[in-house]
Parts: sequence; C-alpha cells; structure tokens
Amino acid sequence: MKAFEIVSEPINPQRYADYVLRPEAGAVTLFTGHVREWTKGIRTLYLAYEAYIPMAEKKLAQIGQEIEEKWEGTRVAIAHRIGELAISDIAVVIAVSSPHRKSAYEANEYAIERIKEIVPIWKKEIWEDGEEWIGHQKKKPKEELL
Amino acid sequence: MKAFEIVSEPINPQRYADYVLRPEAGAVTLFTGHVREWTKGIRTLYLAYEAYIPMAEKKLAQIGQEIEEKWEGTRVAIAHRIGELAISDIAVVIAVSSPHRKSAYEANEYAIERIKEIVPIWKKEIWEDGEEWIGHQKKKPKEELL
Amino acid sequence: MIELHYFAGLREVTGIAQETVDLTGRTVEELWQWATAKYPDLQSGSVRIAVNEEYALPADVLNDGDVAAFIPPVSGG
Amino acid sequence: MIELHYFAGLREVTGIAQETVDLTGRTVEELWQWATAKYPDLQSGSVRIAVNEEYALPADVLNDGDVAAFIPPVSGG
Repeated sequence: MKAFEIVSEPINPQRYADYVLRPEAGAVTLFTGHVREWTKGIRTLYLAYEAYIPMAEKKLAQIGQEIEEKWEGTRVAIAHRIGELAISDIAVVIAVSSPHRKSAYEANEYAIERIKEIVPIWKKEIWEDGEEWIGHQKKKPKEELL
Repeated sequence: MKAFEIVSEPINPQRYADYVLRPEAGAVTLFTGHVREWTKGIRTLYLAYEAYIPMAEKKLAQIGQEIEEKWEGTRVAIAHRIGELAISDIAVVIAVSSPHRKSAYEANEYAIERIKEIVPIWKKEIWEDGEEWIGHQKKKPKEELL
Repeated sequence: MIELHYFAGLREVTGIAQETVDLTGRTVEELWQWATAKYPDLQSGSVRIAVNEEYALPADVLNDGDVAAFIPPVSGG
Repeated sequence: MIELHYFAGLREVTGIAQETVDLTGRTVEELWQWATAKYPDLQSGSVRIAVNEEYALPADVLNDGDVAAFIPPVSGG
C-alpha cells in the first residue's frame, strides 16, 4: 500500500490505521465513507467513481502534508476507491494518528472536507430510473431555475 | 461481542465498525485510544486498567443511548480493555455510524469525553521508577502544593 | 446488610476490595461519614459513591442487599 | 503539442476522453476559449483546468508536452 492512493479493489481500513500508528500516538481516528442506499428519498442502486489518478494521489498527499503541518505530531494515510461500488462499500478511508485525541478528530474531518474540495474524483449515482454525475451542474439544474 | 463491553483480551476494532454499519450509513468513525510511550517527558512502560465492570458496561450503554438521542440515525458500539496493556495497545474503541459525516465525528468525540467523565474505569501508569493511579489526587499532589 | 466495594487508589487506601457492613436504612452521606471515620485517607481526593451501579445522592437511603461502590476520579480512555 | 483530458460529465459532453492539440505557447485562458468554441456545452458548469496535475491560473502558458485536464466539480468522498 501507499499512504495516499487511489485503488480499484475493496478497501481494508485496518491497513491504513496500522500504517499511521506509532509509539507516540495516543489516538487514531479512522473515517470510512460508505455508499448509502437512500439520499433525499431516492434509492441508490450503486455508485461509480472515476478519478484523474496521478493528480488525485498527488492531491491526497498534499492534504496529508497540510495536516502534518497544521497539527503537530499527526500522521495521515488516505485511500479512495474507484470503479463500481455497492451499498455499504467503502469509498474512502482516512486514518490519522496523533499524540492526543483532539488533533486526531480535527485533522480527520479536515481531510474529508479538503478531499471534497480539491481531489479530482467524481461520483456517478445510479438509480432505478437514471444516473447522474454528482456535482456536475449540466445534468443537475438547480430547482429554482426550473 | 456486545455493543458496550469491558474486555480483557486485545481489541479488534474492525468488529465494532462492522457492528455499526447499516445501509443507511454514509459515514463510520472509529476512534482507538492507544497506550502512548511518552507523556510530558515521562516514559511509560505499560498501563494497567481496572473497571467496576457491570457499572462500566451500563455507563457505556448509557453513553450510546445519549448519542442515539442527540444525533439522529447514529448507531454506536464501545469497548474498553482492562488488565495490563503494552505501548500501542488499544485501550478503548468507539465506533459510530451515521447517515452523514458530521454527526459521526461529533458523536464519536462526545463518546470519549463522556467516558472520561462517568465510566468507572481507572488507569495506573507504570514507569521505570514508580507507578500511579491517574486521576487519584492522593498519590498525585498538585505541584503548587509541594 | 450493605456490600461495599473499593476501587483503584481507594482500594490501596482501605487495603480491601470489598466488605459487608450493617448500614441498612442509613443514607449515602452517613455511609461516607462511616467510611471516612474508618479510613481517614479516603477524604484525600474527590470520591463519588454508586449504589447498585448508579451514582447516588447524599440523601439516598441504603436498603438491605444494596451494593455501594466508592468511585475515585475515573481515568478511562 | 498539448495533451487534453476530459473527465466524468465533461467527457460525456466532448464525447472523448483525450485528444492532442497544437496549443503550445497559448495561455490556459486561450485553451478554455478554444475548448468552449469546440464544445459549447463545456460552459454549462464550473470547470477548473489543471496543467501537469496542478490547478492552473488563466494566465499560465502552455509548454510543449504539457498535459491539461478539464476538471468538473469534484465529488469524491
């Protein structure tokens, strides 16, 4: 495994938690983002993720570096899966270790916010009656404009 | 396993993450508290934890109930280990699933704060030159009183 | 009869983990007075008393068969 | 020559994942004008352009061999 990677196989979150653990660590936070069956009353059948892989891995590593600079003593590993994912599959895992718990929580939440801002990964939701790239305005007109 | 338990064997955190996962969950936060080697410049050899087991399990379950009332749609599992623990061993695991990530982070951090307030578990630190029950004033005179 | 439990640092103060005493009908506050008279060092830190695995108030009355526990500051996690 | 990549919804707009074009020496802004002239529907959403795997500014100049990518709003996590 790499500390910051895009993978196409199922994610084993424990590997990333193990990777960040060190004798100085008193706390490890492990976040996993899962495919949810229902979103705003619409049932998802499955998701398809796509990434600009080399840039996405670079941006994940950048987030790790930002965190290690902001929260002293933290260590970070992040993986995002691409391809077709079923309900409850893990799409993303973020592991952060830290001497004290507060940083481990804050840094972990920071990581997922940054992923949603800068990492070139795209999610397509597939429902019973259609599909859509999430975040792409073209296929998702704002309700107030209809 | 039980959703809220005191155990004397090594903790496998994944079991608790698996327990809380549901099709409605989009996020799972898993916190593990580990034995840290260095605290304020003093080297810990190992820790010994003791619990008032039936009351501790009751209080862990109470925390789980508080969380499921405060953050809608969350599901919680918590385990704390007792006995002698070596550096990096897991002392406590908290797993929270939630439809959305914000609740999963908040509820998880709430759980560890509450554990430190109300759950009858005690930690003794063993160093090269002594040992001490943490939190027990008798053996830990405040520096300003010396 | 009331069963008493002492944990962690408090057990090292009393020298025993458990004892059974005839304090049926007394309040939690009276139990505390009884215990600190017998073990003066109990007073050195902040101690909570639990009755039947729930934190108790000073005015709570002890019933026959109750289990009371002396809880030093907790330090789990 | 510049290599262009289109991702996700933008790839469905252009109908291709990749093409190579002669825009060496032009700016990122000129690349955007070129692309939206060729694929008018590109303009429908917010798009960022990355050059060599870093987000680029409109005034950045494209060098021979650069790889430019059209990045629709990301939705990882």
